[in-house]
Amino acid sequence: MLAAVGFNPRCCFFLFLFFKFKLFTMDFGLVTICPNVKPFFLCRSFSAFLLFILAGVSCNSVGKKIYVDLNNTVPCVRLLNATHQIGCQSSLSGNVGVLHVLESEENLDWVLDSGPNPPYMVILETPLFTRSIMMKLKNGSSRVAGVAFVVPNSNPAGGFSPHTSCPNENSGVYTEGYDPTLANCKNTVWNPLGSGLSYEDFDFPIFSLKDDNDTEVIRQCYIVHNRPVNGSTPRYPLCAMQLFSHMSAVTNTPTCMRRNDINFSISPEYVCDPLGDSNVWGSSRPLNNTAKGHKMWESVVIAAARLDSRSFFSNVAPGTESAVSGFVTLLAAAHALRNATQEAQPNRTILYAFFQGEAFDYIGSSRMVYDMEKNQFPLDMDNIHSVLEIGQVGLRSDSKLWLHTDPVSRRNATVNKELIENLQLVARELNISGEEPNLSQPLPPSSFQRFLLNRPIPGVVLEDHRSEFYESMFDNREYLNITYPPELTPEEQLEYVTDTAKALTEVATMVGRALYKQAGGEDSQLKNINADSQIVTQMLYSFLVQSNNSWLQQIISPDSIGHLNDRPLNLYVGVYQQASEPTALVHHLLANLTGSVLNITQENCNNQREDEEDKESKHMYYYIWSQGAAPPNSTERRGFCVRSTSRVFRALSPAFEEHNYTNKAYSTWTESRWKSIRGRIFLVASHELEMLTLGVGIGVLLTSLLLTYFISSKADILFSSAREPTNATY
Amino acid sequence: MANNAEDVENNMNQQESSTAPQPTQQPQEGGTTRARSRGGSAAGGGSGDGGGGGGGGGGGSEPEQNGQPPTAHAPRVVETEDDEEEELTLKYGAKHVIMLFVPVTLCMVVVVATIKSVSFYTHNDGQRLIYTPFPEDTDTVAQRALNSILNATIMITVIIVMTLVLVLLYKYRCYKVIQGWLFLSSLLLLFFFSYIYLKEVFKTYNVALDYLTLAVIIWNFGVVGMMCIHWKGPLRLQQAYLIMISALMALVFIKYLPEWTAWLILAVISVYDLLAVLCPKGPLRILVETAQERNEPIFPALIYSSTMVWLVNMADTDRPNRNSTEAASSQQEPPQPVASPAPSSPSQDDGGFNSTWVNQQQHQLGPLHSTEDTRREIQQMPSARPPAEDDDEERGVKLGLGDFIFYSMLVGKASATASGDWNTTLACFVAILIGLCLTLLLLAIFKKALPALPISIFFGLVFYFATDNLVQPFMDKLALHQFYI
Amino acid sequence: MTASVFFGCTFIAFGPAISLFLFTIAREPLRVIFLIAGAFFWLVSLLLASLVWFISVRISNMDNEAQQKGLLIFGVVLSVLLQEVFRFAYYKLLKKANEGLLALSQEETMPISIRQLAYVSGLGFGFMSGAFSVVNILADSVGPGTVGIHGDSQHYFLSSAFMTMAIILLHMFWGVVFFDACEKQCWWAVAAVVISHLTVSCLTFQNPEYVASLVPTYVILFLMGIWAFYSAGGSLRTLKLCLTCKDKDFLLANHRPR
Amino acid sequence: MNLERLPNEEKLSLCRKYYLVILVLMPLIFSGGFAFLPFLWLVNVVWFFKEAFLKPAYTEQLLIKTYVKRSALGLLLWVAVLTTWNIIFQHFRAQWGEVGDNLSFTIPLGIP
Repeated sequence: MLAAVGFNPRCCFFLFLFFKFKLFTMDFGLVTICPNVKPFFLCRSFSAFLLFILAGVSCNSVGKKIYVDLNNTVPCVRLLNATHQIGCQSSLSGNVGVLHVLESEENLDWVLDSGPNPPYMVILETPLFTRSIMMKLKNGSSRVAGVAFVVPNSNPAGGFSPHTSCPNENSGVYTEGYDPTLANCKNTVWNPLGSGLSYEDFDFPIFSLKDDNDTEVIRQCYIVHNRPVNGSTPRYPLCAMQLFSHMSAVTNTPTCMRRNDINFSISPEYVCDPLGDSNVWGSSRPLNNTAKGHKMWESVVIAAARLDSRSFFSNVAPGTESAVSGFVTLLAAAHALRNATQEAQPNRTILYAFFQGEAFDYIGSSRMVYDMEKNQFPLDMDNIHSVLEIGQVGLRSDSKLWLHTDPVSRRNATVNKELIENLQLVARELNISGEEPNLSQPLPPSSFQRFLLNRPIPGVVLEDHRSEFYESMFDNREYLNITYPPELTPEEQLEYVTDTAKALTEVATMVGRALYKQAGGEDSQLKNINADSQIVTQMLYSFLVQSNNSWLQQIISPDSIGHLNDRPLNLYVGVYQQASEPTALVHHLLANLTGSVLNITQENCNNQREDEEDKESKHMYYYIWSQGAAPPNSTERRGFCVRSTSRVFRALSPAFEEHNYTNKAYSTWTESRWKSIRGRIFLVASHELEMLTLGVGIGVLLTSLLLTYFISSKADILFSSAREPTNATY
Repeated sequence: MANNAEDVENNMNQQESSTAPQPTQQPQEGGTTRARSRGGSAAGGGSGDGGGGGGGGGGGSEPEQNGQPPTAHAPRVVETEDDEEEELTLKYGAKHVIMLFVPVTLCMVVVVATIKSVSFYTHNDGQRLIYTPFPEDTDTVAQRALNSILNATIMITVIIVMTLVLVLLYKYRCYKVIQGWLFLSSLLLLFFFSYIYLKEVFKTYNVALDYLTLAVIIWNFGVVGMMCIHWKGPLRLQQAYLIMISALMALVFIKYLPEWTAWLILAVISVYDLLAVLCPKGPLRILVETAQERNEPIFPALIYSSTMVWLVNMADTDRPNRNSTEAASSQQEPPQPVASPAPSSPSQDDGGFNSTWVNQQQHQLGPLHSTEDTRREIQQMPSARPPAEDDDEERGVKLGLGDFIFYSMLVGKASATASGDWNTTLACFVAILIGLCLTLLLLAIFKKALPALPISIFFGLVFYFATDNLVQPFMDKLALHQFYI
Repeated sequence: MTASVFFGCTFIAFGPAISLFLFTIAREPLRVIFLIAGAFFWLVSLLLASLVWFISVRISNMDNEAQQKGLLIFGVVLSVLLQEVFRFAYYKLLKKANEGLLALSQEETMPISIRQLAYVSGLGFGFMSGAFSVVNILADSVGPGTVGIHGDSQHYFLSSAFMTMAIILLHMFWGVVFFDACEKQCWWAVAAVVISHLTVSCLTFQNPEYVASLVPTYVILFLMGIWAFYSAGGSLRTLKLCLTCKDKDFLLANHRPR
Repeated sequence: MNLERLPNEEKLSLCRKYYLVILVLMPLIFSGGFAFLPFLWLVNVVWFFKEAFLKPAYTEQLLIKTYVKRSALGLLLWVAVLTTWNIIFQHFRAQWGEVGDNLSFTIPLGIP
């Protein structure tokens, strides 16, 4: 029957293959959008492939005897643009190096020259994480297996910014063609601290270790095994670390996008994904969203803020000052404007725009301008009256606020007069001094530059500084000195109004009034426009401490409850296929702060209609079902439907729409994919011991082979008695 | 086994033909008696040979030939017509068992090595066979169980239907259709699955491969494979191809069958096997009986046949040059078979002296291989040798590729799902081999077609679950404290 | 790089067993089968032992360290006893098979003698127990790391390999002595085998003091080897007979095939 | 087994047939090698090597020898060509850019 059973599967082959083919073709259709593989995802199933054939996943007790896995490691990943690759990468099977904790810069030559057992895995503290040291390590990378950076619990005194000193210099408006004197920050260096580390390409992995226990284990391991005692070389076994962060993409965006396209297979292998997400926008007066292109008799004042930030390590981008301060202010202002705009509608519409991916060559704003030109957006450039962008407004020294304008457009016309006057007027009422920088100073890096690139539009960028750009992992709430009294419970912290919240509330009020005035509202209303400090502090708490709090839980819709989590928000824009954290929250917040609550059923709400035969209002409004609060006696929440003009639209760089990855006009940033990101520490035995083991093994094998052969050939003599019993007994 | 049983009949014809070169159809019972008589004589020779082996203690590298032919021939001449089947069973059954152990082991090794190194075959990317439409990543266990049961049912029905179709085709002698079918399927298998396999291997080791080289590799692999399987080629090569085919198929099953479904299918198919072979109306039984009364082998493309099958056909032919070279090259003697002169049975499709000669060549290939000191060859040598001086009973160890596939599938699943634990894999391996032993023993006792899956798979399943859940934690604790038992 | 450790440990642990297999087992189909059967019997015994251990762990409370260790020791002892029981069962089975065989076969020589069976089955037991105790350790010895980050000795792999070699050879000797004792009906020898097996297992309780466990184990190995050598029919006379191996007594005793 | 039963001339005829078979089959396999099947040539060489060189001389052996030699030659040619091509490809794949990507069946990840 064997033969017969032999048939069965083989009989199936034919059929089976046929259907398989169907399956494949199906995949081809499906694979166009596929989420990036994030850390610790799939890593178990891939670890087998990373190790040697015999070394499976070391999850048994012996594996536990050998390895200590590091949790809470955050890698620096590889990003690519039209011409370069930046970031870090390990080898396919992980980089292994002997631990060395770098105490001082002089200590560096132990790693680079004198150390007896390279390669080394360098553990860095904050003060040593500087460009010079990293460059030395990079150049000596034959002796450097990787770098682990221990995140301190308090921010460095001097400040730290891995971004370039002139952010987004090539994608802004100030090019040689626009004004040679202003190009490339000749005039003003916006980020003097900027070391440009984020834009270097390292061929070894760089991880940041957050967990204190892990770092403690590492230190102990180093002190016990590796520390050279007064110059004597440490003795084996040494403590070593292995870091896996193998990146799939390489060279630049055109290469990796090409490789994305040409691979057709059963299991398609994608190497990189474009950066991007969704912009959020809303308007003080409903605009027909289905009728794209120019709107007659429509003139809008755009109030813009950026939603994203970045840092050297992916997934650690608090961006408190660089982003949160701005969009929280704008949200508060929008909330303050809700009643005023509903009671006395100004003759211009105010459009709140929150741009994503601005840190990477203005992805969001360039997409909005692109859509306006291509008539993909409900408005076009002619509808824009003026732009007011709220930049970093969190840190106001002696209550100054700087109104940056574009010197070039200011030169040829009086475009900005009105707006500046409005701003300064309302500012004076709130005794905020809205100062103008000297006329030769260009705009700071801001989304407004992308509008200027298209045409000279009146616009002002609000900043709390004259020239300070800050974008790093230390841009956290401590930097914005938001501190809560220690004894408060989370609920109380949520309500606790900090000084920063007060300050931001002032700015929000001012922005709101300025916008209202700019929109042509009459001054009598201005008094009623006041931002709510409670809302501001709640938003700050949600974005900077934890978004998973009772307030947001009421506002968020049930299906996007997953966006809430218990840590500070990560403002890294991430890849386009994956929603980044702030977008959904800001969308819901804008809806709730500017919209109005309707009394309609949930499924009507989810179907974007007010009642069963309502076909129209979905063009004008967007409906969100908020899950609301649970009444004290019961557990299930009582939801409500919010009608608002708050919508999202894609923030994907136009370069990926046109499949033109080489032109400099648009952002071409992509993020590489990876299989597994992890790190572990263990001891490595001396080479001598290993060779000894091998030698002993071979010796044993050979001796036993010889003896056995010899004896088995002599067996009948040796065990001559062996035969007789055999015959005798039987 | 079926074929083994059937081979007993075939032997009759060989016997017949040994006296009269023309193959003649033989009434079963007459044949049987003769066969047993030959068995007796063989037993004598074999036992003598065994004793010699025992005494010699496996004399290392020098060819066995030197010691053996005398001890082998002497008793054979003396005693002729005794009837000891069990003895025969034990001695030649043993050889048969080994001759099956080696390829089965090889197939499992290939599968397990792939599973452990190429993550593609363990990583579930959501694709499923069309036969198993129900996903297993459900939230509730009950749902999962239900889905897996449904999947298994569908799979089994497909297999049953396929078998029925094939049996009908065979019964009504549409050989062309069957041959075409098999040809097509093995074509797809050899080209397409090897293509996938190659791709995944190269991806795993992150090596670039260009289409030209790929085309050359696949084309050569496939075409030579088709030649060896459906036309003629060195027997070792044919066996290697059969093993590879089964390994590829097993790997595909391992990847695309969800876990529970796979275990369930293994269990069910062995039961189905039992029924299909032992029931008087079982399809496989019908097939085998038809094949026997038509005195044909079941399609060579489907069966792993050990060296023996051909030996008799070619044995005589090289006798002369054996004589001539006896003094000259004792090195090439082991393969030189000495057997009854019997033209090939008419059944062999590529029969005539071609097959004869194929194996002749094959057989001379023997030492070439065995000089390279891989364990496999050393093991295979003796199993290949005895026919050299023994006779017909040596032939007829055949194992369907289906058993290869399901054995390897079980071991592969074990090594894939048991979280990098090697004990489970080992246990399943030993259990399956033991099951195979018992099956062969039973076969030799009952002398009728027996299913090979049930015992092995039953042992395999029992030992998989037992080892994975009971033994593995125990051994893990022991390893932690370095206790030894 | 640590592939060297892997191969070294593999050769140490399985070198003797493999060479014995190649030279004395591999060529005899019957012996291969009995080898695997022996392995199977060992496997079944381990299965029963771990079943009992598992149940006892389930009913005990998990977090009590001392109790868990006690249970583990109990499991070890139990599995040793079970192994010997199954050795006896295997012996009985082989006797049956062989007698049946003998009754049938006319000639005086057996296809395989009881001594060969003893050796083969002992090696089978040894193979399986060695493989089960060390194969996962070997798999881990490949990775970049070595044991010791939690303060364990870094000679873990080496000592495990040597221990495994001892266990494999010991099983072989035990098999020979055991079967011979059963043949001769002298039960004290059987008891000695069981006791020595228990001793060896209990010696490993004091790991990671490897000296304290390995040295006595190898002494026992040596003694058992000599005993097995005699019970297999070897003697000083035969030693002298094969002149060339005068100087190799010790090793001879260690690696006595069949 | 016992060949005494077998008359000598029968042996001879059988063995002649058998060499004839070789002479029928070898050219087939050999010419098959021309269909981009160097593997067939390898099979030919390994398979008939003993036949051609290790066996005592007989009439047909000369022909067999020539076939074996030719097969070996073709095989070597193929090996040489393939190795050179692969060396070239591995070395220049990165420079060739798009062409290189289109030529490659598997593209290694993370390295240019």
